[in-house]
Amino acid sequence: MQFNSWQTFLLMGDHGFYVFSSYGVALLILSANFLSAKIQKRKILKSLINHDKHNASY
Amino acid sequence: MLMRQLTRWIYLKVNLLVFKLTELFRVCFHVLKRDLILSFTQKFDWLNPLFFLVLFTSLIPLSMDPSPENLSKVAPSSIWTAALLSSLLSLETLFKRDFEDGTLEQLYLIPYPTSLLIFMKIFAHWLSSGLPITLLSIPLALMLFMPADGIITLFYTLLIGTPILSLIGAIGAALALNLQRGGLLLALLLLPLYIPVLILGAGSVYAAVSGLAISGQLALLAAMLIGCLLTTPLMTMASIRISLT
Amino acid sequence: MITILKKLGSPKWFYHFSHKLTPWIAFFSITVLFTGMIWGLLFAPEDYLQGQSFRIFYVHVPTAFLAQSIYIAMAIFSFISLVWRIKLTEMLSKSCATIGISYTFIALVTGSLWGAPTWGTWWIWDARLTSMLLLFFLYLGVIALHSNFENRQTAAKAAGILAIIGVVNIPIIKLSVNWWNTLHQPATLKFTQASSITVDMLIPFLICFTGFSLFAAWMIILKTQNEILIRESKTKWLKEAIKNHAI
Amino acid sequence: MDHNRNSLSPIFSLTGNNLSFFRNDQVIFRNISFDISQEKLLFVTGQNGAGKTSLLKIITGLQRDYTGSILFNKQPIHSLQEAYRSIFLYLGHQTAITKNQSVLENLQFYMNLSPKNSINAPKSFIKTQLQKLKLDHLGEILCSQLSAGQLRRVALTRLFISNEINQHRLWILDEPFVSLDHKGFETLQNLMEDFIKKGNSIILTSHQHVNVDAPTYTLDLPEGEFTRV
Repeated sequence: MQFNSWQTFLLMGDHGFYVFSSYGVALLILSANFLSAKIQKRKILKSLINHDKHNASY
Repeated sequence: MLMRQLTRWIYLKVNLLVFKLTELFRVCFHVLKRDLILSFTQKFDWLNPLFFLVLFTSLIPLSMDPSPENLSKVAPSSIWTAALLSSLLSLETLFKRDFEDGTLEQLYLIPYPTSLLIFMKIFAHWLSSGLPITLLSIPLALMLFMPADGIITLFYTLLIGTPILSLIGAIGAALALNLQRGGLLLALLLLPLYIPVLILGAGSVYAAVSGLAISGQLALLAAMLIGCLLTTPLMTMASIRISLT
Repeated sequence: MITILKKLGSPKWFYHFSHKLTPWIAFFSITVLFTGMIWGLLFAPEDYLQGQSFRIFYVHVPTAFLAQSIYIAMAIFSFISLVWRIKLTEMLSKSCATIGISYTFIALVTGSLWGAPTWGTWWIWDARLTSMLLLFFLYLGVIALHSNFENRQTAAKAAGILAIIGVVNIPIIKLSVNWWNTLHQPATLKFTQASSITVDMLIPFLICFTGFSLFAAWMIILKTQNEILIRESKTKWLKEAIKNHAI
Repeated sequence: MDHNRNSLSPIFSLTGNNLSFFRNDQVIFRNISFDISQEKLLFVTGQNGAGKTSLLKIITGLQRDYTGSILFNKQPIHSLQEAYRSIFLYLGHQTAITKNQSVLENLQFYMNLSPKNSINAPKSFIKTQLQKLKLDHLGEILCSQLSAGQLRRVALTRLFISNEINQHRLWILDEPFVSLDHKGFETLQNLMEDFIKKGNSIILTSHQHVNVDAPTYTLDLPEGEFTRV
């Protein structure tokens, strides 16, 4: 472990803000990508199923 | 005996080639003539880019302290950016009118290589927009206190650069044909592709002004021009076919 | 050869194959990515020159590298779909765009965050960051084309042509940006290669790199599946799959 | 009545075998086949959106995104390139007339673009062709001032020119009779008869009924039965 205590880890040689925000931004965008793919899939499936139901009822 | 037959065969082949070439040349000439007449008769087709060029370059001194040493520092970049944007502006008229009334489709169906005809249209477009921009940029450079050898390099780089802009722009114009607000999208598509030309063009003028050698950059620009001359008509043909169907 | 390519490239085969594959890719990409990041954050040594801010290296460089290779992959997919008219590669090239632009954005943000402590400003016109910015614009152009056409087929073709032109332009942009950088030499510390990479820095970097690439592959598969659902909604195999919830 | 037979090789055959076409991932038509040779009229019928225009664009080679193959004299049309394009004339929905040029300039432009244009007095020749649809007084007028019907007739004059100097062997016409009065309808029908008698053929789509006494075939889209009338 490079840091002897939790405190120095958070401070990160007073570059903490930059390091943690860059990791945070990366994780944020990756999860945004994942979520948007999942939501889009649900939306498409719902419209497909309604579409089929709509057709089936004729 | 064999020699006579061989020479007659070669003579026939050359004759056919010459006939084909004159025919091709005639068709290209007619397409070029029509486009030039059309774009020069409609006043606003070829004047619009020039008005924009003058307007843009007169904005620069107004937006800063117009002392000669300041302006001459900024002159190459503002003139090159103005030339780039006005050639982007003039792309709208390249295929739009022919696309709407169906002549572009007919050009695809005549028995001659389509990429050559499209090259002729792009050449006509450059003559009616790129060349005037290059010529008009010299007095504008004087207006911005650019030193003499800078102006000569500016003329050379624009002379080689504006055809590249028209050629690459033709692909973008062809892709954006059946889009309503095509103009905005055109800028978004083409600016990243225009950046190497801008860097080399404006950079050479700065290099010339500070006395460095510019032959390397001009050679690079010329190489890009030749690359575009060979590939762009084919790409434009493919993209027009996409827009036509 | 083309017929095999066509059969192999059928959306139906791809959907079922990738449906089986996704749980594995998901698991591996998340675990590898997290081990890489934690290793980089906690266990990797600090850099003698830049101190702790060097840890951003483990995010910035993989994403910057992958952003460019995803663009190249997108161009290759579009080339295949334009020349042999294979529908699957059309959808693959479209789904590369979103993850590609996100990686470029991450690379830009982490680049400026990394530069801030060393230069004192948020953005510096240095060759690498500027060509990354131009790559971002290239991606914007492709995505704009994908979303501006009503007919998805023409949209994919038009964006494909732009991707191919873009990939030809990337080396030219790099060359001219480097030349532009040397001509107007802005006084900057060249921060990327300043410190040599020791072995115990290289391992977390490689792990992070594989983590990011697996994640990109996973996203591309998910996006392509969505695209298949949209574009193949009329086909029989898809209707049955929806009916017995095999989706 | 001796018709100067077309100088090109008299026999030609145009066959399409199991063409299918998708637009926006929807099937427009599937497994369409047809086979016409010289002196034939092919009538493509079907409601709007059944793919009539798409089929015509496929035959001209403009639309390449289809499965199946089209053979001209047993050769695929894409390998023939210019040779195939010199055979036919395509008139679509658009009139292909430039608004900022006069009628004569437009027609002169199209004549210059074709290999066969050895006409000594082009202006007077075009004027005589314009008379056939009663447009001869509009020769010098800018096309922007013409009405839609007149523009249509100027476009159709190209057919008269093509028939007169045997420019083409095949006409591909998309709704040629639209906005034509009864007299124009008659003249165009006679022109088609004359054109077919010269050993050429026509592919036509139209909502009006056309009776041209030549062997006619109908291709009904989207089912695609190819029947002899």
